[in-house]
Amino acid sequence: MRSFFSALLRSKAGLFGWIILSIFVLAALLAPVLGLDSPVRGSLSARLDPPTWTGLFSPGPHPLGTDQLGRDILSRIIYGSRVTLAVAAAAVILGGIVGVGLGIVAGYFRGMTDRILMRLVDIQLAFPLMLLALLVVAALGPSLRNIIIVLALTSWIRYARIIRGQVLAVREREFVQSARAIGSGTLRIMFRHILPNVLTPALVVGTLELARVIIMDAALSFLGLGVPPPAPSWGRMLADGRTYLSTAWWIVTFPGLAIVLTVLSVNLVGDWLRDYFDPKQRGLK
Amino acid sequence: MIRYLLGKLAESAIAIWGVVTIVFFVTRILGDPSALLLPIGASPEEMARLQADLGLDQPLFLQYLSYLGNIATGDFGQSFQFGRPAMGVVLERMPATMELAFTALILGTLLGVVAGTIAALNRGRLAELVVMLFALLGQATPVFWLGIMLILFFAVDLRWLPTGGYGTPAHLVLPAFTLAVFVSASIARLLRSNLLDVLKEDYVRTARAKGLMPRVILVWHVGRNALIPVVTMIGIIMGELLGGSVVTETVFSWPGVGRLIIQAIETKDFPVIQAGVALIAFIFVVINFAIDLLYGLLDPRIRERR
Amino acid sequence: MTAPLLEVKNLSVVFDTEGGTVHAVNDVSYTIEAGETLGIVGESGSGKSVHVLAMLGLIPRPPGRIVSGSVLFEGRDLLKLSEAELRNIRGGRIGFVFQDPMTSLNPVLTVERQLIEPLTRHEGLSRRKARERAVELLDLVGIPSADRRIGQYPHQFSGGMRQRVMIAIGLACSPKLLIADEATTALDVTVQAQVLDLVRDLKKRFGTTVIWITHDMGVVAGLADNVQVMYGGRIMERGPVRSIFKQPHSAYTWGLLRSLPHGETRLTKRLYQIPGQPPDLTEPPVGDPFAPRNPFATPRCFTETPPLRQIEGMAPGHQVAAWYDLPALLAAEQGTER
Amino acid sequence: MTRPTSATSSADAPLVSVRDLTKHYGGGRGFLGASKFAVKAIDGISFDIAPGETLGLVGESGSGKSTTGRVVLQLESPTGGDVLFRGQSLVGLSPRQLKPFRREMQVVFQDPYAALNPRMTVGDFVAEPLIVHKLAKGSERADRTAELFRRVGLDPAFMKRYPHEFSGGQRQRVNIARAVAMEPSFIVADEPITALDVSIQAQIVNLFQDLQESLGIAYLFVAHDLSMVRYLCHRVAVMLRGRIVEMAPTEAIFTDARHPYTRALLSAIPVPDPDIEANRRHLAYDVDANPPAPDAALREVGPDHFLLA
Repeated sequence: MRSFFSALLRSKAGLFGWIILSIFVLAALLAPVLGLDSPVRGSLSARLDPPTWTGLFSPGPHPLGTDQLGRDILSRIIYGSRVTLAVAAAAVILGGIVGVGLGIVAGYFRGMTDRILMRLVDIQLAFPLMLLALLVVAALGPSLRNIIIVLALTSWIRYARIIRGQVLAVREREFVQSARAIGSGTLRIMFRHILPNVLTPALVVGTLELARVIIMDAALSFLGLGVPPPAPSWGRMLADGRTYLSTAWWIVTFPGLAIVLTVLSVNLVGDWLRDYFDPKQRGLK
Repeated sequence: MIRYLLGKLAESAIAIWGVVTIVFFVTRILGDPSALLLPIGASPEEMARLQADLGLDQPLFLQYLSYLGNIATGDFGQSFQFGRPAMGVVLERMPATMELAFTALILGTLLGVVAGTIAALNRGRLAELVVMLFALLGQATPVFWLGIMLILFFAVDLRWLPTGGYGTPAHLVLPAFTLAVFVSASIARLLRSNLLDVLKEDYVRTARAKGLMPRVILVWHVGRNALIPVVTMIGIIMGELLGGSVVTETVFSWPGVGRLIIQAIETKDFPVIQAGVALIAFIFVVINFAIDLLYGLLDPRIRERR
Repeated sequence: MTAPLLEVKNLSVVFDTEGGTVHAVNDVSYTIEAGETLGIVGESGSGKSVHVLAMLGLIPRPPGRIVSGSVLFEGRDLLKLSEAELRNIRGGRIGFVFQDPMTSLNPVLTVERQLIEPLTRHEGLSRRKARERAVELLDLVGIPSADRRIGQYPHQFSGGMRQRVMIAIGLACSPKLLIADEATTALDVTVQAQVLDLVRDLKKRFGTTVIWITHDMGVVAGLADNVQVMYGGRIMERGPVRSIFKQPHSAYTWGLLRSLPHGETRLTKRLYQIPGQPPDLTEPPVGDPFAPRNPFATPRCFTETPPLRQIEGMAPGHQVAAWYDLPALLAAEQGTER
Repeated sequence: MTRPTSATSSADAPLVSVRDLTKHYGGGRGFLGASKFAVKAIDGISFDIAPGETLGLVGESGSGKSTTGRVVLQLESPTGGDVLFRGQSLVGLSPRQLKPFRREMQVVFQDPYAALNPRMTVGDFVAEPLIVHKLAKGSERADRTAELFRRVGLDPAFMKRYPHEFSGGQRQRVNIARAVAMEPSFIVADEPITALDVSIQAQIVNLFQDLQESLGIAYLFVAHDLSMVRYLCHRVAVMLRGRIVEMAPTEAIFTDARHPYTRALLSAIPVPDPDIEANRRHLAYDVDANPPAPDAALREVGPDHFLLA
């Protein structure tokens, strides 16, 4: 654990990523106790108020301004992050469990199982993910649960492909052969020998997927196929704000910045994790 | 090589079959279009007649078979919305989509290759930092938000460029540049890390031990090997560009297939959805097939496998 | 007596890593005469390859760093040359053969391309001329139907044939010095024997000076005129091959030779084993690096680094870095056993 | 543990018998129905190993020697032929049926880096056989593991550490400790010293010998280093392209080799003696021109000395 923190302190980018991500997660968790305005109920008298600090006329204490219904944008961003982060995390974990599981099964048993699974992956890869997500959400209807399922559906393939490749390599490693030579059962080999050795790549894929899924979630909301209102969502805030582009720039600017910062910090954390776990990079720098 | 090609061709065919199958079943879940096509208050008999016309009264499996048979000839049925063959409607919109995607791809790839190379060759210097910062931000920025911001700045505030629409080169600038940022960010990052990896290879040391000029080493020994994974990346990016067209085209009011599909989903225009998605997937598969070919040309070891 | 072809003086190389500074090469000095074959023996981490790569600018910098020393080659200090000047020497005056012919040849370029590169670069040959010469070279290193095979890619050659291609590349510009780094380690024994025969033959025909870096005492015995044994980044012992093998004066050389079976069977005796583990070069031991594993070590071995000195009564050039007198100690030991 | 400690003559009941063993790779139907070429990694080989005996299996890369080791242990199933352990056939047994045999037959691999699970402490790794076969629990297991560490010359204090903290020689000791944890009567040692530094190789070779003397283990010692084979093995089998071309007691192989390939192999070993090397002639053997004949069989040409002809 000590080496974890000392390695973190040595990487400025990694540290930056962790800090930003922690701030977002904390804000999301603590949203109800932060004394924010309601994210769903606005006041019509406060419609399209500019951010306080711009020095323009702004009656209410709205640090990032208000939207067309007079709702506080900061509050909506923070409450929106609850939805976005929860949806993205759930989707990535769900996709990860399915993808890692199938990847291990395909890589370990090879043969027919592997061939069928990989064909399935190929088919899905031939389908641009955004189109797939769009179609399925349109078919199932945009509910919280369906969005998570759809995002997980676009996510499992990358895990499965990468983990399968890793397992194919690990299963040829001699310690796996050795485990078979002492008579270990299949489950023991999978859980004690293979799984621990593919968790690191799975974690790295997970962060990359988290970043991708956050953007895709926002894109679906932007198209009106995200988590339905009144729950605040970054993507819909962008879509709504487009109408007021020439009069109220803050409505689209700040939710977008929130997406960029979140995705950036997740990517930085992912890169850092990969470097941290890669023994080739450790020691030699 | 022939065997490699045949294998890839078979994989592509299976992929296309898979895609059209998914499209068929998913659109069936979307709902019954006959309710939308008839005026409110139509009688059940009229409804039944329409369903029979559309073949919707048959068992799902038979519908699927006739669907497969029809699309093999490019027939996706009549668009409910436009009353014309769906494929025709989609094909009309295709040039706009391809124009945008390819402009962005070419622009972004050039930019990404240059930036990635600069970053790798300037390890630890300011140039690397700048490129990596740009690349990280470019990857983290959703295309639709970047698009809106650029519209806000260049179209709304400065009024240099149109906010959206299609036709003149000026219309192409903002959307193409927006997508190119995303493309170049991915390519720059990948190429940089590939270059750094390849520079560590034994054969690069051999090339240096031969006293070759750095330019020769970079182009012949490093570049070619580092570009091979970038070629694969271009395939993935193409998928994102084509799939992402639904979003980009909405932002820039670009009259391509993406926007058409969104409209079709809103109006439950099944044939158009099916034709649009199938065509995009088909183009994507063809592009990936071309990329596999290129891959085989770049890497002699691939040609003999399989 | 003419000046030596290569003269290394006080060369030290370090690597800066997160775990600390690795002292890979420590104060190494030696000379090579023209026409000589020097075998440099050592195990991984002994500095045998690193110091040679370092003096020709072939280690990655950073993390590698040359701390001190000079390397005179044909009268010029290689360490003071610019990268451009070094480039003119590498591949031209000095040729290389690396360990693993699988990874040392570029997989996506034809053998022709890789073989004519040094010729067009250093000899200024036209592509056509260079190709003719390249075919001759492949012929020379014993690749059958060279004219046809030159257009193939490395993966289409067997391991031994690939290493012959590497040798052809190393010899392309008739270098004064050929450096072979574990050039036969990745090969099967029978293939190794063929490659060694080839090198011996080429040496005889062209009088090339060779540095042959290996961990295999047997290979050195058959190939080298002089041997240099390295351990922990230092030269432990060097001298004419016969003198070293017949009467080693470093406990490390002695231990290595004794730990190899010399055609005996198990029933005759137990193998001598060098105790302990190789040193950690982030904290190089004070004094003689081999001292912690040396049963003959004296207290001085742990405090003071022994200099390389000529051994009295041995062949000229037989030098050892040791504070103890190994033959005397061994004789005494045998005396007590009896 | 009282088992015969010295080599018994092969007239005794063999511990391991290999009969007409073959292993082909590929050869099935490929994608699109194209049939692929089969690679004959092992092409009909037979040998016996007596209790407490060391059989050296020598050959070059691609000769099938490592595959033989894995197939004998049923880590891969053979294409044809049989492997008998104490007279019982192992081929076709399910993993459950094989389990009792696993206690008796173990393996030590070439690469001590790949052979350890990087995510397991070496103590857990060595103790794993005891868990799998329910041989010891709790503190007894810890005690036995510590005893195993001492037996292979490692400090039991290292048990809590992870593989990356060890050098190559120490890792190979860990592997050996795991292999002997169940006190097997047979170990396949697949080039166990090839990847080690020269100054460490003798340590491991001596350890193998000590274990054989104290536990009476029989070894199938797969190697390409003939001088070590001469030192370690009672008998030697020379493999070429999946066939055994010659098999004989060690001294007979080294002094009276009959097969031209064996001779070529012997002439190629570098000897650490400049005087011998100076007058050496390497014999060449062109395998492509003279592959082992498909219809050839091993024939006895001297006492216990077999030649493919």
